[in-house]
Amino acid sequence: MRSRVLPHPILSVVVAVVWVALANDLSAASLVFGIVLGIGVPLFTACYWPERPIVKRPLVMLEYAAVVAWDIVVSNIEVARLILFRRGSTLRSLFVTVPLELTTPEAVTVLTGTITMTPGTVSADLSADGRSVLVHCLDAGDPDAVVRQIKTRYERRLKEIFE
Amino acid sequence: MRLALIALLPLLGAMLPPLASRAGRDAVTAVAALVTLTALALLATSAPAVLRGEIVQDGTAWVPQLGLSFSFFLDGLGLFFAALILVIGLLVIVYARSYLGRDEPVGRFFAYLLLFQGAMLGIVISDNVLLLVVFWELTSLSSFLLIGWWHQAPEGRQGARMALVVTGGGGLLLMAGMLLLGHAAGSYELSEILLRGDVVRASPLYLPILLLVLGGAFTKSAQVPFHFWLPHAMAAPTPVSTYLHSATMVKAGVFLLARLWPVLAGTEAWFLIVTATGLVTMLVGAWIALFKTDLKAILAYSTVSHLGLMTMLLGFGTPIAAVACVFHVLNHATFKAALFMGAGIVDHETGTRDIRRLGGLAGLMPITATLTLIAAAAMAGVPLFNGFLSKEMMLEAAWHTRYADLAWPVPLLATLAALLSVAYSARYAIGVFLGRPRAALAHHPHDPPAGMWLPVAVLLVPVLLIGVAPALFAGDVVALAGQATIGTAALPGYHLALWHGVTPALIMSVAAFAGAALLYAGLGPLTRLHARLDRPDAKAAFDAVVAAVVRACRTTTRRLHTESLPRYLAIITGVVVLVGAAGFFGGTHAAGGRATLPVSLPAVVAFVLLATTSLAVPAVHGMRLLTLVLVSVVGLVVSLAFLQFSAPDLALTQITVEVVATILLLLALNLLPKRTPSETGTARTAGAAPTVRMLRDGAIAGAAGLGVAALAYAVMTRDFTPISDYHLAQSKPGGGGTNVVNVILVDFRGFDTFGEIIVLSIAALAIVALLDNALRGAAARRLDTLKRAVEAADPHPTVLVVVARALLPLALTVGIYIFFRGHNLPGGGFIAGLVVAIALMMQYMAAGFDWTAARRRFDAHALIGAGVLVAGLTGLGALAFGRPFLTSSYGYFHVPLIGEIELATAMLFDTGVFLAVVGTVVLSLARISLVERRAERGPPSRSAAVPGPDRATASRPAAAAAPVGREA
Amino acid sequence: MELLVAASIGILTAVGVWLLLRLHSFPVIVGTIFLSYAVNLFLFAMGRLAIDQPPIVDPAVTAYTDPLPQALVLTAIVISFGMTALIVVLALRAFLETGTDRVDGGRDEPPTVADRAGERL
Amino acid sequence: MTGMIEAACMVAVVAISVAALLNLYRLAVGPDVLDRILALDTLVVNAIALIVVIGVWYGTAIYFEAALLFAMVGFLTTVAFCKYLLRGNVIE
Amino acid sequence: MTPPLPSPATAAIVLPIVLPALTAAVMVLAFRHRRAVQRILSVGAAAALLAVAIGLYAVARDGDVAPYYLGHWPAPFGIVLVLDRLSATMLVLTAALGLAVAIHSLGGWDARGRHFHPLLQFQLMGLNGAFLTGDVFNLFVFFEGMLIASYGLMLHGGGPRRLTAGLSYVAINLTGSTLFLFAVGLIYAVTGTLNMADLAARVATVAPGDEALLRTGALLLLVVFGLKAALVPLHWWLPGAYGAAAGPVAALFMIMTKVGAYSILRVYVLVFGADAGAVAGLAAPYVLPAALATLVVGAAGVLASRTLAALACFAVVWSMGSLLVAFGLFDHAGVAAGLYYLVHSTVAGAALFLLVDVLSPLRGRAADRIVPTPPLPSAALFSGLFFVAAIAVAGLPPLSGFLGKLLVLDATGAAPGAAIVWTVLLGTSLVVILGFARAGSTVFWKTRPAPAAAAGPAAAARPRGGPVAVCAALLAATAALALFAGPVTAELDATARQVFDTAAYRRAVLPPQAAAAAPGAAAAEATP
Amino acid sequence: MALASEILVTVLILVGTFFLFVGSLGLAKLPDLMRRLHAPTKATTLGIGALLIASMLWFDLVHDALSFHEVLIALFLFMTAPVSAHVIAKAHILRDAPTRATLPPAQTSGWATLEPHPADPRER
Ligand code: NA
Ligand code: NA
Repeated sequence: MRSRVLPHPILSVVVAVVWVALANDLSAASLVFGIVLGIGVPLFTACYWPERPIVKRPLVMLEYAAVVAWDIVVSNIEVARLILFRRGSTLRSLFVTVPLELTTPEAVTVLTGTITMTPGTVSADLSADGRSVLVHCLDAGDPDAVVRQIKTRYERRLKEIFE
Repeated sequence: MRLALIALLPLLGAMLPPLASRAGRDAVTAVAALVTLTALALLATSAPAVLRGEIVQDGTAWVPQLGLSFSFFLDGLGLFFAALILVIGLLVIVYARSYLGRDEPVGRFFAYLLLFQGAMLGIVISDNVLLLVVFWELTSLSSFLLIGWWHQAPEGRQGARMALVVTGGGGLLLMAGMLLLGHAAGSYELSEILLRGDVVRASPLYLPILLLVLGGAFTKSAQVPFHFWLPHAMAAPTPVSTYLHSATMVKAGVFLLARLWPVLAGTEAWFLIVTATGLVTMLVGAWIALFKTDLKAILAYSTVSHLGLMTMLLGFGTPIAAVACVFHVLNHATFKAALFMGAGIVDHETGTRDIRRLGGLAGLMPITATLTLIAAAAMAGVPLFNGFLSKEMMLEAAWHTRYADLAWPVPLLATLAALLSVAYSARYAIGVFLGRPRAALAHHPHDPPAGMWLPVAVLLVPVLLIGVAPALFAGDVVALAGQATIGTAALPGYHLALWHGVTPALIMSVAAFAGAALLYAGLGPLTRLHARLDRPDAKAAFDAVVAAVVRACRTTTRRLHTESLPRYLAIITGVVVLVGAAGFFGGTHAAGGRATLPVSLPAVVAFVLLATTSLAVPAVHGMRLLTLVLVSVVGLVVSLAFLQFSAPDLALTQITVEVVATILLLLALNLLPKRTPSETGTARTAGAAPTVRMLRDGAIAGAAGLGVAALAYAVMTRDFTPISDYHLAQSKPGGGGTNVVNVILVDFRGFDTFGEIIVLSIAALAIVALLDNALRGAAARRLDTLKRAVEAADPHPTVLVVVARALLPLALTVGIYIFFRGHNLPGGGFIAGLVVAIALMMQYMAAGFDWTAARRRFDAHALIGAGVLVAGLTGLGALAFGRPFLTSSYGYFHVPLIGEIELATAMLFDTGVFLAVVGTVVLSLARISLVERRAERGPPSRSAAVPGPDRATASRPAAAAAPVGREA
Repeated sequence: MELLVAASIGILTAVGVWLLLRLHSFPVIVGTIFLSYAVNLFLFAMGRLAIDQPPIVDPAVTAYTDPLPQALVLTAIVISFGMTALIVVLALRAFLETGTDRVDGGRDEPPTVADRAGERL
Repeated sequence: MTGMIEAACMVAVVAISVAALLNLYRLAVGPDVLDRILALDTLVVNAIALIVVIGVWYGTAIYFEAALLFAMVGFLTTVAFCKYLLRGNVIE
Repeated sequence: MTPPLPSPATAAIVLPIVLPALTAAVMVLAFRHRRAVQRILSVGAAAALLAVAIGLYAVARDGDVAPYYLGHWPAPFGIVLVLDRLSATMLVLTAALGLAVAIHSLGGWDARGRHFHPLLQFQLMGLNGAFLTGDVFNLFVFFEGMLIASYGLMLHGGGPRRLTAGLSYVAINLTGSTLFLFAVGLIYAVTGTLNMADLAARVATVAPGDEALLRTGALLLLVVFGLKAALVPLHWWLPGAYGAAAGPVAALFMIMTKVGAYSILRVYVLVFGADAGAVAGLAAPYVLPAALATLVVGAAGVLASRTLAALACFAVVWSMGSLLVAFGLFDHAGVAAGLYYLVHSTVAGAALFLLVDVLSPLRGRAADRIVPTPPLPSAALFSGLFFVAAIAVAGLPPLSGFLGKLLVLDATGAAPGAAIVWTVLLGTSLVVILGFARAGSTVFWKTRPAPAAAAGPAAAARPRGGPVAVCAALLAATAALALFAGPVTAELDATARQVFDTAAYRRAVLPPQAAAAAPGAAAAEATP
Repeated sequence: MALASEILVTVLILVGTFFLFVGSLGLAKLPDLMRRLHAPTKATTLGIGALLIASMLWFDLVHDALSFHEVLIALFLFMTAPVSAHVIAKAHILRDAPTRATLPPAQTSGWATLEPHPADPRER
């Protein structure tokens, strides 16, 4: 699959899908053009994305997406509650370090993105060697629980997907 | 063309002497003399006709729209003056050959002299009065060169400049006068004007004409109060003084008065002004001459005096006085030229012109002494020399002249002037040649070579001959020139003779001699008395005036042009506000009838956002980063406003431009000071006090804002019928697109867009050129010493790098989408170009300049060139089909699988736009960041150690970095 | 609505002009940016305001806003972007060359301690 | 357009407007420039929401690309400001 | 409704814009590192442009106004280029100057920075576009093209002085550009059109309630053009910018001020001219007084100058005063005189700037300051050239400046306030003459002995033949302009007549029914 | 069916609006930057997400055609919003000394904002 023609197969699919979505049209014309772009655009941008991430288990991605989506909904309700009903200064905010087992930058990035999108946490920094994430918790009674949840709910799945 | 050639020959011949200068000074002299002789010969061929009483005319058109023609005419007066100019010119050339030093560039000297000669001839033979002005100013210019011949000396430069300013300035007056004269007379040809004296004198323009013409004539002829330049022109070499300041240039004024005598003379104004000026000049010149110690200064002031005499005679307005004037012109030219040459010989031989250091030279240089004494006698008006005769005529005319209903002033003052004239002549002759010789002269003086004294001798021939037998030797000439001067009036009865019996003139003359004897006797005490008197120094006054003018100009210019941008902009914006207000309140206005749109809450909120952030900017603009944040908010609101009011294309453009502009400003801010110092602390150098400035700026800004808001409101509340109904109607059928804005941009008004992408391209080129040398010199040193701020350790955060990489292909896809839909829906080449450029810039921002540049697949310069070329060639393509530039064409094509697609040449044009935009943005931002890098890394020697790092991998495990290494 | 737009244009113009008359290049540049916002909105408003009438030809739609001023504003935005880029670089270059960003010929006091400390605000 | 959805859109527009005012409050109060950058970032999100709601209200997709571009490039302004604060040089 | 197709002759109307633009694009695309090729292309394109311009002048001389409908859209809906005698004259002048500058720059200036030749070509494109366009917004676009290229050229060569002056130049002109948009917007808002011929038709019938808005727009536009034309008190940018620019660039800029003057003439005769009803004759009360002030400020600056560059700059300001005094009459005689003065002052001013440029390096550390120096190499040549240039610029005979001044005086003679105009014209002339005399005599006549050590650099700098030849050629051109003033003024007289024949312009540009609807057209047809 | 869809759309709009508003409220209300950072980056994502789904449904309903381009807005927001929060947090850590003092240690090296990468040759 990873040939000269299709340097990033997944990216090719994404580009084609994005095109069809942009066109907001499922016609043959837009599909054909989407495929053309799916081949052309990754070719042009390959040089800017030299390390090709390997997605080993695409299906886990769907599972991951579902988990994250659920967590986002929960997080929003939770955070809304905090914002509406708690005085800001009473929130037990703190930084925690989440040690990482993920190594590929793409996986780390997805994880930090997920952390920021989900319950009460923002990924504030990475460690210089890329082995830890600095996470800010809005209201954390138990910092270890936060770390645990991140590692089990997200990192484990990402490791499956990417590594 | 024979007549024209008389003037043109010396003008064109002026090129010859420099060319001949290799062949030695004799050859140069010969060439110059030959040119003069040829002109003289040409003049001679026309002379018989003139002598027969005919008027020779010649010429061709030059600027018919102006009434300026290249026309010449020769009558008695012209012939008289032309002959004088050429003959004396010839003698001066011969004299100058010996006079000039061995190492002086004789060729150039004679060139200038011939230029002057030609210009002077032009004045006297011009038929067209404007052409006369041309030659008039040419004499000022060529005399400037001649007077400044010895320009190493300050006197030479100052004298030349003074002469140019006074006579050139007079020329400007004359120019105006001649224009009016031509207008009043209905013709610019003298031959016509001379016949329309009545018309001119009756014209309401007469007085302005008179004053302007007199302004020209009086400055040229050194009449009081413009007399001061002439003595300072004596800084010129003596041949120049001889030529310009005795025989020719100064006579141009007299010539002009004589020339226009039939037109302008005879009125009260003429009489009062010209007579008085002449009389005063005659007296003042003579009086000053009496006390001067420099030989040439004495001669110069005597010339002033004699010019006054001539002017006064013309001022009398009677034919007989005019004839006397002509006669005196002839006489004065001969003896004064001789005197100047004599003074030059003395100077040449003794090394001094100071009369106090000279004396008794008669024994040492007898020839020179004899010649000078003869000439001085003529100047004094001693009988048997020509000066006596014309002086008698002058006194005779003066006797009959009543001024302001008084009989005595003119005769009395004229006699007084004659008296002074005798006295200074005597002082000159006696002081130099008689008396006892003085010691301490540099070298032993003796008579010069014949080349120098022979011209003097030649000049004295008419002095003597006319002095003895005036009717025989000068009668015809005077009659001819006199008749020409007075025009159609009958030549008065006069008799050129040595003896007229005991006339009032003779008595006045005798009285003058007697008085002069007394005066001469008492000269010593008088001189001492004069020296003690505080007399006005004309040169000092002139210099003071010039200095004051220069100072005033300098002060004004310095005060106005402070090189302060805020001041300039304050004036300009102030003018804009005033002119705008004048425009509005100068016309009728009525409120419009268009219904306004209802206000919505988001609009109010957007307005509050915009107003708050905008108005905060003046308060916080000292904090520059914060200012940029506020500007971004304003940009956001503007984008939303475009969206709200049905302009999606504008909104898309604004959104994308904002991003690029912010990046650009941040790039610049990184190297600029981070804060703007408070202006209250900078009052010292900023001109006005800070509070005053703030008030002023606030007033201008407030007025501008209020005005613009009022205009906008007035417009939005009224209806109009724009041409754009056509665009809406024709967009689809004519342009093949449904997005009318885009069709306007790439088709209806594609030419605007063509210009617009070129503007962008030029901006990029100019930025490249600006920054090209930023890494050298002072800028580089400043970059090297720039203080670094506290900064993050990771230049390329992993999260950013990865997201930017993932976004790039998606953003490109969006860019392509926006490009293709632009013709029918919001979008187009420009927005697409910005989107793609932003995606690329995102790579630069995330992964670093080096890393990205190393992977760049294109050259931004080439993109710009290609963009303009594609757009231009698309436009030119239409020419092949006989259509105008940018004529578009489109069609629908059926493609299997895809179906019907539309292809339009406008899209090709839009491709050019796209390429130029991408190229411009990438090139500009990349170049700035290149400079930033220098600030970051210091001089090249240090930066050599820096590899092209992959910052994304810098923060990832080393193993994962390997593929990059392979890639590179 | 017209009043709000007119007032906005007026405010942007006034702020732009006021900044234009400052003594340092940076506020002058920000002033030109404000003025280009103002003039773009002004030029746009010259086509009169219309809500939800974008000039995209559609057989079902009868009323469109005036497309011409929009095209003009687009050109103006592009041109003023190019001009802004140039003057920004020019100001930067002039500062590097002369060591001052004053535009009135004067010079500022040496940078304050806060400035030296690298405060990026 | 039914009244229900229109009413919802009206509510949304009012809420977004008030949200924008809250952003303005943060923008004005600060205290740090980062707070203001965050306010700007949030303002962009609110703008996207407003565009989407208006699109629903007017029943047109013509404004969609504006929201898309805000979502795609809007964050770059935030990134640029922060990059400036982090490193000085936005592109290095 | 489709407009006529261009004839083979009029098809070339677009070339003066496209030719330099594409030449520049090719240079940027393919030859940006090859100066030799750029030089050949640049000079070749400038020569070709001159040939095209002369050809177009021949076309325009037929007397008919020739429209060129870009994109084949009918006026007033598309953009139309209009070739008439006036625009053709400006094209020839621009091309000639461009060629001179291109050749002069080969003497070394083009190598002192990047992109000189592309910027030069783009500048020519902008100028030609401004002269040809018949659309006010398109005029804005080409103004901007011309200006931004001029920014690049002005800054060419770098250095603190150039950068500081450049910043002011750019900032002031940006303000002007903004004002241009305000003005055009306002005019469109009232009339609903951008085409000049159509505008001419519509302003005459403007509703009384809209008149104030239209007047405001028109006068703001006048301020824009006045700014470009360096009319006092809008001239501030000129002395700094021209003085700091490289010699050939300053020479090229001689045509930039003329664009302002041209635009004043074009817009305020064609659109807001005699036929404009309530807004007729709008500009006259402003232009003439400002032109007189320009004369005074320019002349004072000439006399106050401490450098030759400043001298030349203020001489330009002064000459713009003379030119606009003539244009400010807005009558046939004034325009004819002004056009002659325009041609003259462009050529003479360019010659002066180029001369200062060749002279300065020879004077060592004195450069162009008006101070004595040790004797120069080839002093006679340079003092001669300076003398001739000074005569030309200051308006002394026998060169074109004198005739120009005479024409302006003649044209203003019958105007109200002629006495004041003449007094100012002649008085400032004298001040300018004095200024040039002082400068020339100090620079060329007042020498000081060469210090033995310092003789080196000045002596080492030899004048280059090419640039000197270009100066001499331009000075010869002023002489030719004087010598052939008869035919030249006859041409310009016809040009001025055509400028005022606005009905013919409208007839040529607009379709028949639209033109017939225009006021004045009927009158013009009644009296053919 | 239509009514159900309309109710769904209405609810989604109101839900989205609610979270959108709460995000901005949090931004205004919370006492320090790190806490404020939570409000918009979260609440707005669900806020916008709900609105986008509402928009999709609504267009499917009205135009009887599938509209799914709204997905792209969500896609881009989900990609970019964490980055914004991340860089703001990094900048805050760099600039704010009290915050720096509260940071827990990382596993093996320092935090990237404060400490150079061990293998980075540029930082001497
Ligand atoms: Na989270
Ligand atoms: Na989170």
